[in-house]
Amino acid sequence: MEFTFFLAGIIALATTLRVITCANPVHALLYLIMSMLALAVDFYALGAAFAATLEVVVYAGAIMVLFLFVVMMLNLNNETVAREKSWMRPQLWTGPSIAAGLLLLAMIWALVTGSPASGRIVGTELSANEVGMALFGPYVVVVELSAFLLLAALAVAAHIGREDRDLAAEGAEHGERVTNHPGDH
Amino acid sequence: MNDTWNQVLGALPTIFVAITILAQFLAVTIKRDPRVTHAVTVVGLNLSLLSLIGLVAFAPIAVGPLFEVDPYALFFWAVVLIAGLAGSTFARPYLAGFEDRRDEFYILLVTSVLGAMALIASRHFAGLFIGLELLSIPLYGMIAYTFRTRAALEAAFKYLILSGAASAFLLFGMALLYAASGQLTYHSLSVAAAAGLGTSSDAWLLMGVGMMLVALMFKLSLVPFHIWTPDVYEGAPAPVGAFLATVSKTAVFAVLLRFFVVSPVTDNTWLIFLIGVIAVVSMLVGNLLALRQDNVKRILGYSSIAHIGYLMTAIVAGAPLSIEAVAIYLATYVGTSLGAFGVVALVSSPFSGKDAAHIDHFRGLYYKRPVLAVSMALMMLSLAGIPLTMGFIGKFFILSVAMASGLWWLAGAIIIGSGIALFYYLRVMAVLFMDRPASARELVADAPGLRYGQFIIWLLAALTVLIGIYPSPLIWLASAAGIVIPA
Amino acid sequence: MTGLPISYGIGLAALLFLMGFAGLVIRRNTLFILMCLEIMMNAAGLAFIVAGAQWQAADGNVMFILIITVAAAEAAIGLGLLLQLQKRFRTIDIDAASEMHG
Amino acid sequence: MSLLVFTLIFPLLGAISLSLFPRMADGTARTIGAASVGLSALSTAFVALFWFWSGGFPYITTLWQWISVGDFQVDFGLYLDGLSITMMGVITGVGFLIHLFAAWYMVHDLEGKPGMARFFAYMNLFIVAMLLLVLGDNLLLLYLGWEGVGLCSYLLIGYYYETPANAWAAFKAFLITRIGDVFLAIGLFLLYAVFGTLNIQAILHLAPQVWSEGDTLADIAALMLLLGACGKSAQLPLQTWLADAMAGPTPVSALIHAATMVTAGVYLIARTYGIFLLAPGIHELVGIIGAVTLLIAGFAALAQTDIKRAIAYSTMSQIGYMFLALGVGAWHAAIFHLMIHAFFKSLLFLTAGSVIIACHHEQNIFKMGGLRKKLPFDYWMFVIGGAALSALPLVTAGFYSKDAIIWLSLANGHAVLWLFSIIGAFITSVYTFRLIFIVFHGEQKTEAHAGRGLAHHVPLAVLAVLSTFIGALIGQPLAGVLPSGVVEGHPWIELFFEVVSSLVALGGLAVAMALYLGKRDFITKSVAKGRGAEAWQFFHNALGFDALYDRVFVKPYLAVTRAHRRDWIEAVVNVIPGLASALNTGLTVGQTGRVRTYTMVMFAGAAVLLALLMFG
Repeated sequence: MEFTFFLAGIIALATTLRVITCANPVHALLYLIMSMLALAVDFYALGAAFAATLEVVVYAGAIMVLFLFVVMMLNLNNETVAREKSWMRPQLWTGPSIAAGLLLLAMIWALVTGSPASGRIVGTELSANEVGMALFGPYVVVVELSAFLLLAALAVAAHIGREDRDLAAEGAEHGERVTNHPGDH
Repeated sequence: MNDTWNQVLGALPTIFVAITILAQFLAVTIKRDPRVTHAVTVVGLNLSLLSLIGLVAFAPIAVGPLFEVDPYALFFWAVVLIAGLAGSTFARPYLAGFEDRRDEFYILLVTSVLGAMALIASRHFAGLFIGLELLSIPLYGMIAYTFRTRAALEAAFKYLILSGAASAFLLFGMALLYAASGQLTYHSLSVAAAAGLGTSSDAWLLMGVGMMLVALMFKLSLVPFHIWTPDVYEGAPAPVGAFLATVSKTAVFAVLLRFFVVSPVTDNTWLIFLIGVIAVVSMLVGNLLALRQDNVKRILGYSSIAHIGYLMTAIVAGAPLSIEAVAIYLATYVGTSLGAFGVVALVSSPFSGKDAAHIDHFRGLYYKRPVLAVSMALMMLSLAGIPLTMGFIGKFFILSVAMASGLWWLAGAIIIGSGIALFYYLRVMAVLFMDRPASARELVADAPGLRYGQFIIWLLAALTVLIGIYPSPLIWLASAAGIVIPA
Repeated sequence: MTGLPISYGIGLAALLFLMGFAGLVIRRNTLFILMCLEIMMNAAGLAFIVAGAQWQAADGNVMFILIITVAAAEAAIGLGLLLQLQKRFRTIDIDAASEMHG
Repeated sequence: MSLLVFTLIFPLLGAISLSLFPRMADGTARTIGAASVGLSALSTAFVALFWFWSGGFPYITTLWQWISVGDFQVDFGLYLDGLSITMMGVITGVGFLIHLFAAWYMVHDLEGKPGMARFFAYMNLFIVAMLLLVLGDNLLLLYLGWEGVGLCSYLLIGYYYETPANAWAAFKAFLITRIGDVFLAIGLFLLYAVFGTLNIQAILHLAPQVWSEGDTLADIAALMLLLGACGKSAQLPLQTWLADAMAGPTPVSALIHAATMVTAGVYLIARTYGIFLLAPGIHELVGIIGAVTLLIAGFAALAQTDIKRAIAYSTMSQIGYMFLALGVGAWHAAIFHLMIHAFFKSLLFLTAGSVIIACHHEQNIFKMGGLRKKLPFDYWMFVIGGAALSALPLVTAGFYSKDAIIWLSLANGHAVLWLFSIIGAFITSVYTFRLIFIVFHGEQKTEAHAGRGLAHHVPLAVLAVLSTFIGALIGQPLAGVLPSGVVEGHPWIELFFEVVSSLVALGGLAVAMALYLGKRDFITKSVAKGRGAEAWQFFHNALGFDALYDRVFVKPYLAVTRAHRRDWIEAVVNVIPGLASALNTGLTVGQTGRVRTYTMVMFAGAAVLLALLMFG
């Protein structure tokens, strides 16, 4: 189990590093998907098989595909890649690297010195059944709220996704309308 | 069975809000008419408010392991419901000039209110997280609602990215706390900690609390996580600004205070000291940034940084009085901000591109719309904390909490901050009564629903003075708003 | 004592988290910024899975499911905004969206 | 006794509605403005009636608790006793008459220009603040009213703000009374620090237990209160603002600068008399200030050419009498004179306003003259008011109130003060009748149109009646509130001195007749050149206090500021706004609007915060 965890973890780290440094958006997306698959392996190694499935199906499968659609709509080309490269000047990296280093130092310090650091993971499998029992047991209210969350996201996406030509198509559908438009100054 | 019904009773106000959302969707499917959607909103939120009154006798009720409907939650539920009502009423005339669908706005607003309510009552990390996201996700849509103006789009994007990063911080912090303790409810964290996982100053717990704080401080726009505030306030449609400054701030602060009161993992002198430093810096930076600002919405944004800074004093003090002080301060701040943003919204109504937010747009407002101008002047006085306005009462309570706990440096910072703030509040106030330049933006008085908005402004202005001279009812309510600490 | 030390798992999540955040700051392309947000959320999810495995309770998995839900919602909205950004500003360079300042 | 609240509520509602609808019709504004104070006066009458009927005990209405945090609590409480009833009667009664007159006056003063609603909004707000001042049961409410009346006074003096001189007069009044206010505030803090409460009755109850007579702290507290009172009541050394305050419309002069606000200082000292009793030195000083002010102002009134300024100086002089009375312990007499003075001085001011309107905004008395025939009503009103001011014996109200002060100052053993007051009485008589003779007698120099209408006649007539001995019949329920200060003397001696002061007043009348009735050759010649002209100029400038202050305070201050314009003190002082401004600039640079800056700041902030948390 440890071996699987480390191997997949290293893959995840390497691919993620490529995501943030890669110039080509499509390549980056593929690296991201790989990183997620590697994480799914990690989940499995930790005994969370259900979460691993979700990671593959929902995250790598659905969300990343959404990204891919958008990349296709944006009609990216070689020019984009060249511009992307020109944006990644080394001096841009200093500030974030210092901040990341500091934060990393703090986190490692916390992980090493804190008393829970001695905890061990055995990797007992957690069945989907148990997760479902919890989800629809004590967490049922949160599930209901998540439904409203998705509903709201749907409404937002539908509204933001509207095109200017949709307006013309709908015409005078609306109930109330102001006729005179005050100009600025 | 009995217990289930009891929990349903406790959740009744949120159930009413949820039903409102469904009714809105239904109304939109049948026929799109902003009048109907708005009416559904008003009725639903009012029903929820009414059910709050009925609940007073039964509180506290625990709704599952995740939520606690105690008097504290009821108080802040009332605050966010009222703020939501006011926000939706300001949106009606504002959106009358918006060349696209207008019904979704009300749906998003009510959903956001539902999130705020969940957040306020949550006593479990899952509730906290979902509440916060349910509050934020509709807000992205509301900020970007008028997405054809570039400012709104830009504001939404800035908020989305930074807020997303903050959410990740929140989650990682929670994960650390969970990893260290195996517990997800606030009050049980320390139980586990005491049972052999080290002390409350254990590095994992401290790191977890710290990362959660980063996220909550971002939502509260405390220095150094304040930097998005003015841009989002400026770019967002004015009614959304009102909502953001009131509902979002109230709910997040309420949950922050609950976390600090209930969970002893926050019992760390060094942590509290750092929060005190952040509070002081926020008071000073917020007020200094507003000093020479010409955009009224940005002024309100910057001043909100300072106001939340004042509020953090109560968390640092942690005195028994602090819950009462926070309740009073937030209620008065919400009333005043609603009024100020409401005036901006009504002056900009109906929507036509950029909002009337430049200080010159308000020149001589007194001669055009005396009621709005006088109300705005009252709001500025209240924000500045001038006696006989409700802002004074709030500030007085915070100050007395600081002094009672011997936090002289915080009290001093509050006084210095208020001194700086006086300058820009009075500047806005003075402009209202100046002579009107010929080039002034003309106001349109015939937007549908404008008089409802004006009515709300009247009400808020009257309340500002009334509570300023007769604060006892508010103080009584606030003193009853106790947090229940589960055994 | 057998098994994987929990700090390794959390450490992996922390590394991913920091990479995501660093990318968020460095990249100018909005698409990459949204991807970095996903990385950060995912890292938090990993942390919960690790913690859940340590306590052998379903809570960590439940939190992970919630995170996925929220991440999906945020990604949808973010991409919608991205398309509007492309339409209104004619670029997906995040620095273009800096008309409000001061 | 909840009726008490209505006296406050009606004018408050008036002020609110007038300020919310600045574009309302003038007629509506006048009606609201006057009626609200009328209703307030009516409620006062009922309150007084019930109060007497129920035995006349001090009564506290605690409306609500305003602030209560820990030990510190302030109630919104109204305290009703004989003193506040008297003051309320003056404020709402005389106030109503003045509002009624103003409804006539402002129509002619504004001549169709906008601003009616603004005027009455300020006036109503003033009534509210003044009532709060006299009814508040604690010093915080008193101070609130005190600042409120100051604000309204400022706004009303500068009512015609288009003229820069008026704005300056308002500014001067505000600044000088502010100096007094600062002392008052210090006094209040001191009292709170010592007694731990702001409740007036509690302080008066505790003071003799904490302080022995002549305690240094008691002296300081009393001095601070006295200086506050001096600022508000235009007494030496803070008297210079009152004459300039005449820039406001005449009803304002009548209401604020004669009948009510300027007597707030007298009220304050009377209300806190217990502290002055514990500070005998300062108590003595009150009398001395009053005596000196009454003489200085009297001399100044002799040499004024502006009808309103002349009356203003006489107001200062009369308040000097009240301070004198307070100083010699004649507490009842001081309040009695306060009330009577409100009657006849507002009568004089309103009549002066009527004359000014009749003469088309002419205020110079030497451009008037002979108005007796054109304005018979105004003439008789002015004579009645003037007679009361000069305290002509037996028929006027002023005789009863002022002679009580003069007599009691002697009876209480203050011979020097008595001398001052008797000289003052003589001068009062002279300047009053000088004014009457110059304005109403002699040859006619200008056209005049008499005012018409009930709003013009009724207030003047009522005030005229109150200025005669009828007004002196109004008793004041001050027993038990203030020590009476009456000394049992031999009736014949008292009678003798009353005759003396009556003769002095009549003597003044005779001198005025000799000098101003008829050809006025003697007086014209003697002030034309040489010593006489110098003296006239000296008196005209109110003994040169403005010039003195200019030389002692303003000029050196300006010189110091000029000298220090570029030195290090200035640099240090400039640091604060400079720093704020620089910080503002610096911080604003951070608001680049770029998302990457924002994420970087957030990232760095989180990193530093968490690192501090870990390693701190």
